[in-house]
Amino acid sequence: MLTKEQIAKRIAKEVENGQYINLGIGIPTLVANYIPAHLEIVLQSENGLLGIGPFPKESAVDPDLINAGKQTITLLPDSALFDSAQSFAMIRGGHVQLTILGAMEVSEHGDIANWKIPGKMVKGMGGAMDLVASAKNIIVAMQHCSKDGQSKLLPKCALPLTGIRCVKKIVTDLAVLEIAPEGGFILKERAPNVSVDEIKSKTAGKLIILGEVPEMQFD
Amino acid sequence: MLTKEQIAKRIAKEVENGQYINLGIGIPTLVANYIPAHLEIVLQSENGLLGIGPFPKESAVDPDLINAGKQTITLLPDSALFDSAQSFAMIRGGHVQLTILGAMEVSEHGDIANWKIPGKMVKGMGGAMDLVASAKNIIVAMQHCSKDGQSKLLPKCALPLTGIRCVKKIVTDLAVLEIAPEGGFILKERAPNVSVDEIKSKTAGKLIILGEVPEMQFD
Amino acid sequence: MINKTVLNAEDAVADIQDGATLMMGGFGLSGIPENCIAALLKRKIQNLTIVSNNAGVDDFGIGLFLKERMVKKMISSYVGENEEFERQLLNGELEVELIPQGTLAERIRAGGAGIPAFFTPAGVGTEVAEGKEIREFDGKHFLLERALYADFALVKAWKGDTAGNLIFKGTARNFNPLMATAGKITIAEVEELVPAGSLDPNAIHTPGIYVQRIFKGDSYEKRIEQRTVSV
Amino acid sequence: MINKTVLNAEDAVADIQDGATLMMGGFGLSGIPENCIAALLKRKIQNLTIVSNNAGVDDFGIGLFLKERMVKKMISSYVGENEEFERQLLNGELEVELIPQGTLAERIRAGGAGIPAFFTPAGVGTEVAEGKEIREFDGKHFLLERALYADFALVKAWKGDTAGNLIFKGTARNFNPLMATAGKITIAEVEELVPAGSLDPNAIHTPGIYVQRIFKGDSYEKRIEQRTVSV
Repeated sequence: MLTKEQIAKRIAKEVENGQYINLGIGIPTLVANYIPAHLEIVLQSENGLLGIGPFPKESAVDPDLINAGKQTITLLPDSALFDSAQSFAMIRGGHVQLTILGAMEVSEHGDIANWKIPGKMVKGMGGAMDLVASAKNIIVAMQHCSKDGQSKLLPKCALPLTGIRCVKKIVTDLAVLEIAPEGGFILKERAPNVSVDEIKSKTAGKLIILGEVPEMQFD
Repeated sequence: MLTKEQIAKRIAKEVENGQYINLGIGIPTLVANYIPAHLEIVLQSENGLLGIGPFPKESAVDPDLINAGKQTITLLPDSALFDSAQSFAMIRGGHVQLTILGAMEVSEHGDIANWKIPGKMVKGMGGAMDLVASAKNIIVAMQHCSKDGQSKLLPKCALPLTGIRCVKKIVTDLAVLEIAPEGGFILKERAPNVSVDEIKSKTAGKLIILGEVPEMQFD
Repeated sequence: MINKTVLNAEDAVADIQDGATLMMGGFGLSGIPENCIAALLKRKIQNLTIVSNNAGVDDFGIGLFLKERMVKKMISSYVGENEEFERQLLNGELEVELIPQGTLAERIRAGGAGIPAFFTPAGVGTEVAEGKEIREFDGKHFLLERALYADFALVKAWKGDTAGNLIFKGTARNFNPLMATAGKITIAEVEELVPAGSLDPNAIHTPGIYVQRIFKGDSYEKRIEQRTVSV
Repeated sequence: MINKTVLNAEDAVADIQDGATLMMGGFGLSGIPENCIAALLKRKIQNLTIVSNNAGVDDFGIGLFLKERMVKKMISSYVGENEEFERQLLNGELEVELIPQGTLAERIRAGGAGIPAFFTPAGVGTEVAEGKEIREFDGKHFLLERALYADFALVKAWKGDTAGNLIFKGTARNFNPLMATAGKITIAEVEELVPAGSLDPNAIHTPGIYVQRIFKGDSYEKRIEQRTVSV
């Protein structure tokens, strides 16, 4: 089973040179640490920034520079600032090419639920519904099962949806899976020392296995 | 009968302190010369400028500073520059409070035709359709009759329309008229030495005369 | 030149009445109109409908309005940082309308731009789509969303001039420029108020046409929610 | 950092093919992509659909494309400054679609912003409304208008950096920033090309995300249509 850092590291391999990328809170944020140095990419923050720099030194903290997680950040030489309408114009218009975000559930048709649990306080969807409805490539980073052992890869999401037919790929602590156009999770890679049978037993939705399933590589 | 300058001068009296105003090409442009100095107003140019300054000195001509008539202009201290989407956002959103423009025909319901003559080369409507569909107050500056003597104040426009039920007031070389809510041209003022009968004879649409019609005042 | 200057926050918000709809700029606590908030708190007006991306924290920003029971309804995209908010919501003392952040931004922009409605992909197939028209364009489905307007928009800028032209700083820009366009009355508070002619006309984010009142705000706290530093 | 720089106009437009739809920035002759126009003229490609507010004059700007019969269709708001244009139009050699200027601007902005359609008041009751859905909102009528897209957007900026961030100057901004968002490929020519980090990130008009190629243009003529001076 992968650690959160390993999930992030595996997702970083999906990043392509020249991409504009939006990273959600949690594991997706960690992905930034593993993007190979030779790739030139730009991170978008939906509160109005292209080119998210590292966290500031204590002496350089600026309350007027935060990311969408409300953390203090810095600018980079190629940064540009803009308002929220422009920010979501670039998201909705498909200019942000890759969105990586967490999920509570993903269905075998690529539906995603990640914003609301009935009975619990609802905090809001923030920008998630816009992001999943828009980006060409959407990768989910999550644990394969919930804390009580239930599969999060389902025939159909039980929780209120964030978006439909939008997820392209899922990287969990057990596997890399792609959504098949006709529905189903195509098992592309398994985590080191995780068997196909284990993944099968922990995937509630339709699992598609095409030949030998290689072990994940991280470099 | 008024000269073009006098029409402009009369229209200038309609301007209120603090207004944002768009002036069309022709007589409307002349209005700027007669706005009383004590009024603080801002002229909008739909190609992307608030605060149109005077024409430049020869030495200060800048090809990157033109008005919507493509004339070289200058900036003022309170000027702001923006793009065409922002420009029409402020027009469409009703932030430009007064639009003054020319017309070929106006109907007694406030319809206006000023962009196209069937059989003649069509140049396009430019921003006129957006302007007349949006501003709260729209004043037309025009000759009362066409060159061949036909009334331009009609029961119904014959030419292709620019907008419907939008004109609030008309200042011609003969009269000041307002559009009545139920239709009709209310004769508010007559030009010096022009009789009500003459205006009657030259107004094809319904003319509404409410009591004594005063002569125009220019100051 | 038109001069939009008012003396202070108290004067700027003096005519905001019970039941008003207010747009308030900011993302989290960044770029919020701190002085207008303080002035409204003193007046303790009630039944406000507030359009703001977030709802502040318990002891800062819009959270202070909640504590004083000034808010009837919040229209936001994310409200998760506030215990008093949660309490009032669970007790049915507060209405909340949650809107996807990009849809919220675009609805406000549409309100200012005279666009009464537009289609957007966000929320198709989710509960956000309930009761809304769904239409297909080029093989993809979209929701019809309406423009948002407010009686007053309260925005915070970095610099402003007496004509109402505004420049924002960093990510404190966020919803402020959009909201400035969608208020019947827009009140701008700025850190630096300069004479018209002092700002580069090419670098203005919000043209003065959208601003009815402007004043220099005092003693900005600019509280940070997640101070995150590197060593 | 991503570097969007290409050598020159010829390289930038090398893959534009016959039949392409091009958006071209500018208002009249102000802010037009002079170098891209020159490079395309050399290639004499044909059957172009051009989205541009105007159509240039007989011997400058898009007028030069018309002279070489490169244009199949113009989508514009005003085309009145060009005799060759008139001749081709009357002879049926050219298609023209005239669109209210604000609708043109908003349709382009919508194309870039992922908004497939929106309602606008411009053109209600006129021939522009023919065949379009009309809907009432709050007692007023509006037309449904669709987004516009292009294979290539050719824009002209004042300054740009290697990451594609752009700053425009004066009223030469006009349609350029909108079009930059709506091209599948956006090509920016600039008077000054500077290294990333040289522009104030707070003053950028077009973020680099919208620009795929950028180059420094040469010898801008910037022809003036109506030189009007005061004495």
